[in-house]
Amino acid sequence: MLKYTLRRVLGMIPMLFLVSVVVFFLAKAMPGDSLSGEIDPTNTNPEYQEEMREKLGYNDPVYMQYYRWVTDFMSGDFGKSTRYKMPVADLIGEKLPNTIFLALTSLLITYVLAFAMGMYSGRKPYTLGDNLIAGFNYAGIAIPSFVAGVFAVYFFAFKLNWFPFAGSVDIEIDKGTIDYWISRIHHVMLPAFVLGMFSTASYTQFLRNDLIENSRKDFVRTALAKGTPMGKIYNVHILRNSIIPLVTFLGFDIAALVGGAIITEKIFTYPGIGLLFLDSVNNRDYPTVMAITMMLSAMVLIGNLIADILYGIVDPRIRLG
Amino acid sequence: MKRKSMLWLFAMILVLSAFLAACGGGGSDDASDSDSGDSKDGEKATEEQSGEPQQGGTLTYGLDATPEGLYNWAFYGIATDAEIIEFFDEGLIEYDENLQPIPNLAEWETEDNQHFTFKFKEGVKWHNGEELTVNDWVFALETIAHPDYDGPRYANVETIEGAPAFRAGEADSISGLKVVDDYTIEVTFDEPRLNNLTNIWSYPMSQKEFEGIEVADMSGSEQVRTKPVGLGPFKVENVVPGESLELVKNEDYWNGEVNLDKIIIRVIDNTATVGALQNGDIDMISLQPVSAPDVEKLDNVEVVTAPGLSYYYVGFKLGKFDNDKKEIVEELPKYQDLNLRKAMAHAINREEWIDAFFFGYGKPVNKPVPTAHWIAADDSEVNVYEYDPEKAKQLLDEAGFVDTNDDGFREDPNGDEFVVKFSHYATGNPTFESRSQAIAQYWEEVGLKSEVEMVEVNLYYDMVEKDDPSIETFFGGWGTGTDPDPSALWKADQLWNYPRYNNPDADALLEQALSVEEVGDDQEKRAQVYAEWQKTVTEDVPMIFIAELDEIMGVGENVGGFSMDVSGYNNPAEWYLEK
Amino acid sequence: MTTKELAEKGKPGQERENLLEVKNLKTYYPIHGGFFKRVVGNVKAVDDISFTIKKGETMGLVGESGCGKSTTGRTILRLIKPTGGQIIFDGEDITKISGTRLRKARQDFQMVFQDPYASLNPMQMVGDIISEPIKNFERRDKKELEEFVKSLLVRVGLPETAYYKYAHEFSGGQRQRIGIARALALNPKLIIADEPVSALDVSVQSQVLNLLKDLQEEFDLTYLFIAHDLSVVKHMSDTIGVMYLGNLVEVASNKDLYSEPLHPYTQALISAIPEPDPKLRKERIVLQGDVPSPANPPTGCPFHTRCPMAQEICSQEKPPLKEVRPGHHVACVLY
Amino acid sequence: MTTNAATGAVKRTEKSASPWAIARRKFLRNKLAMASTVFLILVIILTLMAPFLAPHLSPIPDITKVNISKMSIPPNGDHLLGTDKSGRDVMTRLLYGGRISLLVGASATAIVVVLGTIVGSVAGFFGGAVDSLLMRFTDFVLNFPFLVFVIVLNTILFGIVDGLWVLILVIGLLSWGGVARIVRSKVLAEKENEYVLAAISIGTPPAKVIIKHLLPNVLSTIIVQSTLLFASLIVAETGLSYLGFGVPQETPSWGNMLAFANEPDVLQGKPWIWMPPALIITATILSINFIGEGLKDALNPKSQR
Repeated sequence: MLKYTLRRVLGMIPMLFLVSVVVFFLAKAMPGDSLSGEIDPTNTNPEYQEEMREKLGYNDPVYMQYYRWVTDFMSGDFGKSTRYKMPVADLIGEKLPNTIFLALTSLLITYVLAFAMGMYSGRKPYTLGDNLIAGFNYAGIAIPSFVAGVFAVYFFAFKLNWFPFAGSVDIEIDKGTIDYWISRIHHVMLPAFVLGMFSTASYTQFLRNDLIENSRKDFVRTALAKGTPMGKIYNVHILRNSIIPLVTFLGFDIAALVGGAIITEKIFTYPGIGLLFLDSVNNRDYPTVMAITMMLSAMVLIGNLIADILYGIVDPRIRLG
Repeated sequence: MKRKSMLWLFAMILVLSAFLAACGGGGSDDASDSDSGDSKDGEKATEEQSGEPQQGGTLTYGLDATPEGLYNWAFYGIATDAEIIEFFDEGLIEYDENLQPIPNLAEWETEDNQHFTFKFKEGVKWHNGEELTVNDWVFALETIAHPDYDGPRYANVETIEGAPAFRAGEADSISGLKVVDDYTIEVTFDEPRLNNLTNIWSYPMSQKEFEGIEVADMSGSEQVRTKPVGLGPFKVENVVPGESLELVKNEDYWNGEVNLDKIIIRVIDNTATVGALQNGDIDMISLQPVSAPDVEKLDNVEVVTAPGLSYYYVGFKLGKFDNDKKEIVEELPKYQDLNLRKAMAHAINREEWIDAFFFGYGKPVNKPVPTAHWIAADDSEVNVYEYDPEKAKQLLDEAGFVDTNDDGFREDPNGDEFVVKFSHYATGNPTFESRSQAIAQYWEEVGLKSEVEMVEVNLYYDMVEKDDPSIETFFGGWGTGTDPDPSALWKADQLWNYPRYNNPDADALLEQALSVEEVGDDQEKRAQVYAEWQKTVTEDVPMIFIAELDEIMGVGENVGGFSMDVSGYNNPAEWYLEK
Repeated sequence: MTTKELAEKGKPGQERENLLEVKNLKTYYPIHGGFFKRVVGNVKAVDDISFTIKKGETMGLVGESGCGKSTTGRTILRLIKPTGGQIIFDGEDITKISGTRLRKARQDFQMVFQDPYASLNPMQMVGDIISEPIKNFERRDKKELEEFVKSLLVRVGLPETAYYKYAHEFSGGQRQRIGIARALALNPKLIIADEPVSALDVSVQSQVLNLLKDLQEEFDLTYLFIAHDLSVVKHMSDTIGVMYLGNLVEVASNKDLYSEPLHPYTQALISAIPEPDPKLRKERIVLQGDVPSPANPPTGCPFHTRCPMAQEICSQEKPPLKEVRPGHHVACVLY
Repeated sequence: MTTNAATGAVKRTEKSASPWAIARRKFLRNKLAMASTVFLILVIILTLMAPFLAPHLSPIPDITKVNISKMSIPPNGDHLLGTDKSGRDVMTRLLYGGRISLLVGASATAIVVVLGTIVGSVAGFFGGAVDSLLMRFTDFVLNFPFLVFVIVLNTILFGIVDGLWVLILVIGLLSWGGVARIVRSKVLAEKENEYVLAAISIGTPPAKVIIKHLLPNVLSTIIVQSTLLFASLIVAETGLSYLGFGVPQETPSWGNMLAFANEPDVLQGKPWIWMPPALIITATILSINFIGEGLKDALNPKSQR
């Protein structure tokens, strides 16, 4: 297993290299000059501009520029944001905790809800409750997250006033207190739910079908014949079999959250990486765009890796593949 | 105390960054939130609501765009940041409701508009407890003139004698700055100018606070980003980047007692503005015209307006500019016909358009200077192009633009198909498309076939600036500052003269207005020269002046002591909350 | 071409020449492993075998499953790339040819597959399945082609209407007839039948075998008939080769092999053939142990681990296949 | 199915049911899927007929003209769904917008299916180095954070190519990875069947083997995949347009219509502007998903329905 993991990790290197090449050339191809942010915009003197181009190395051959960017990048220097005038690493560091908090809450909500609803539906299939849950699932899978987000803001934040409509925390509360965390959780609930809605629906569905399928298997009949109560059979025997594949989805979740966060953060004005990314694209803040793109690509790779490893643990056959 | 003393250059950048902020904040935004100034208006201020200011309380101030977090006058880039700095820092000079400079932290004297003596107030303290001295100002000027300085303000220091040498590294200090004592300094400019005073950078920086920080690292330092200090009525207590700030009362404020205990500044999405005001989540916010009608319907909020200092226009590309030679090198033929331009101006129903897209929070502007500005000419002194489609048609007929092939649209005088191409910048805001479409429709109504092209905003200004051939007529906005000199936008040798307007007579008038010999200190005379220039421009129609917009604030009923005019709102120290 | 014309081409009774010569054929599958998935070893599925088949004759190839007989068949058809050795078909060396030339060459050798369920495309009509080989090589009038295919169907014992049906509507035996018709469509010289009846019910097996026999006479076909037990090949083959672990351990004429099996492995196989007459009893040789893994074959004689007559030398030296009687080859130290 | 076909085969004389016909029968019996199909077809027909329907539905059928006098009118007799902030009839725009959204979804799906099928089947069929190379490339494409790259690419290509086609191309070129993988694994599995070997042995050229033998047998998977893909690519278009990185603003699309929800006065005060597109998007996606489920069931030979 270790060897497999190690090989997969090494396999990520060329992939990241390719992504970095693409990201770099995309940034080069972006309209406008990727350097214009670093040059005093009020100084239109061509000599000054030329001097700055030279100074910033934009006159070097492309591969030299790429090499410089990659080596800087690997040593943790992601460049300086042209919009915020601060190191991109710090900028990302500022927003990343928010996004991680959002993602973790979303995962938590997803799994708790999926388990609760999936268990119920799986144990009592074709009842009213099951049908209601099925209805929710269809909605969850079909309603695009941005539509759901807009509706959620409209109803829960404006009409019902249950949740705040923007931000990640109430500024007046001191950091570190319980209230502070309660405020953060209060702010993150709505976006996290919308972000996790799709996964919640698909996992519920998956768990339900798996439970129903497993409950027809021989080992269940054996247990029943031995006089084990049905409740215990579900909790001990069936669930254990059904949970395992569900856990392996975790890795794919990471990849999915990456993309989802952009839209969700935008709708809820939640100051995380996604919002920073949109902001940077709009403002031509290339160093930030490049760094975030690289980071998100790496996260997708890592997510897939985790998915594969979890899968390998659960199903040893695929290790050879 | 009045807000701000920004200059032409800033103002323009601000207008531009306001577009950017618009897409960042994801909303409908225009130059309307450019902070370049506001003006006196008949609208009621909140003072009349009650008598005595009350002490204490927390006021929540909303922002509908995300600040970049550069909380220092020397480094900030966008209007939103300036709106925040305004609460906790101030400058040496302020402007009155006629946009004339008045002393704030310092007084000045000059004989010749070249040599100035500034005397600072004594006993004014920074938030960190240090006393303000002239050295803090020198420090600010030298920071901006430093070669490593990465902000956009050098133009405001450049005119001080010796500043270019300092920037080039040839001198250790700026020779034009002579410190007499802690409170007195003599400043010498490279030449006498009428606008030397309004042009110079007037914000000190706490030298003590920035001790040991290289100029190159300043913009990223916590002294700028999270723990800024200032001289204003409030102190920055806490910053949650991109989201909110907490400001507390400055007990040692030099200019009177501060009423409020605390101001919370919160960033909210502009879709939430109305709801947030209604629920009392925020007490005050600068409104976009689109939200104002809904806010007016609220019982607990009042809408306060003041004329703004920015205007919208439709420009004609008349030539091509060579940035190396600094001159207009080529004349573009398509819109050279003066009658065509006049007809296109007469075709637009500006009142209707402003009502539809700005909900009445603005009015038609007839000259290249907002009406609230003191150099603005009276409408009777300039050529006004009222909405008059019949006149437009007549002018077009005279110019030879007639429909020769009966397709319902006019052909050009040679009988070739004539299509007006109108470009507008695009952000996420869907109304941009409809408002530009509306303008094109006005032209179609007088028989000119028109098409609209929406261009991504960053690309748009790039294309306009570089005279891209696909830009023919274009939508734009300029914010003007307190400095009346419009040279940077209008002279034939300026990059930002986007229409490539080339009239030596107009340029001569602009030069005359600034000349110490001819005009001197006579503001009256100066205004007259500018009026003459404005008449010349309106006769030539290089652009159709569309609208000047109001500055709009939504202010809770419980907020007192607030007023607003063309130069901005009053000192936040005077604001209070009714219990 | 009609079936009649096809039939006239073969001229039986003369001294027959070699149609297929296999010389030192080797087919290895690489084993990947280790950190960087290098090749760490080989599965020697076919390890150096040689034999010849004469025109119009049938050679049976027998061995337990996994001994490499199917691989041999597929390698000869060049469906698998040989690792070494030579395949000479009708005087032409086809070991190395590829691309279009290989495709052209395939007209002359065809295969009947083991699994009649998997070997017919479920999405094609039977008519399309059988006409496909012809369409691959020549343009024919649609009507004419349909007639020809229908005649083939009738020839293999199916109704003409089968033309318009899909494979899933037929039984295993019928499907195998379809497979045979497809193999016949190009009028090949050699047909390799890879356990054509092992997946069928016993009652149907003989029908199919008889059909194959009839067709051989009618079209002068040459067969390489692969089977996993000797009972089936007995009725079909002129010569028989016995394979064990990728090696040919004995090759002899049908008569010789059954009357006088030489290799201990062959003897064991023959002893396992059920006798039709229950009164006849014979000693059954039961082999001990399992077939070793072809990835890690034993040294020396591959059979020594299970051989009841193994000697010390058997584990050290691999005996070559040698002709101990006229036409009877065996690879064993005993001879 | 395989019992005693000797008699069965003779009895049936007419052309017999192909596997497709069987699937069609199963699908027609699936009520939810059928209802969804009817709905989707209705939506498609209505959007295609937009130019003919518009004059009957609204006094202002022109979708580009701005009507200053008729801005933001709530639903009424003249305007069934009201008008938007440009004074354009919401109903009319919904129809025209559907054309664009469905066009983008369908075209991008076509690109994705073609690319994914080619790459997946070539990799699966040939195996070896070709497979490794193609699959590494597929992984590479799959590992792009989709939304990020669409946004970046769309920004770069803006103004170079017509906006709508930029979007279609970009979405298409970045989304084929999943299909390629699935097709490959199906081809790998299908390749094990002897009929493929049989096809090679009768001299069928590789391209023909893939097209005539492998693809028809993995087609059911491709069809189900492309249905779901169609839904998710419509979501991609509308989502990107909502964010302002999609279809050019002057072209009505469901996403662009929904983008009005970004307007301060619309989300709370003028729900008739943003709710219709939000609902039609959801309904369309839902119906496509149901159709996909139905197809999956129908094309699965094991399912008994």
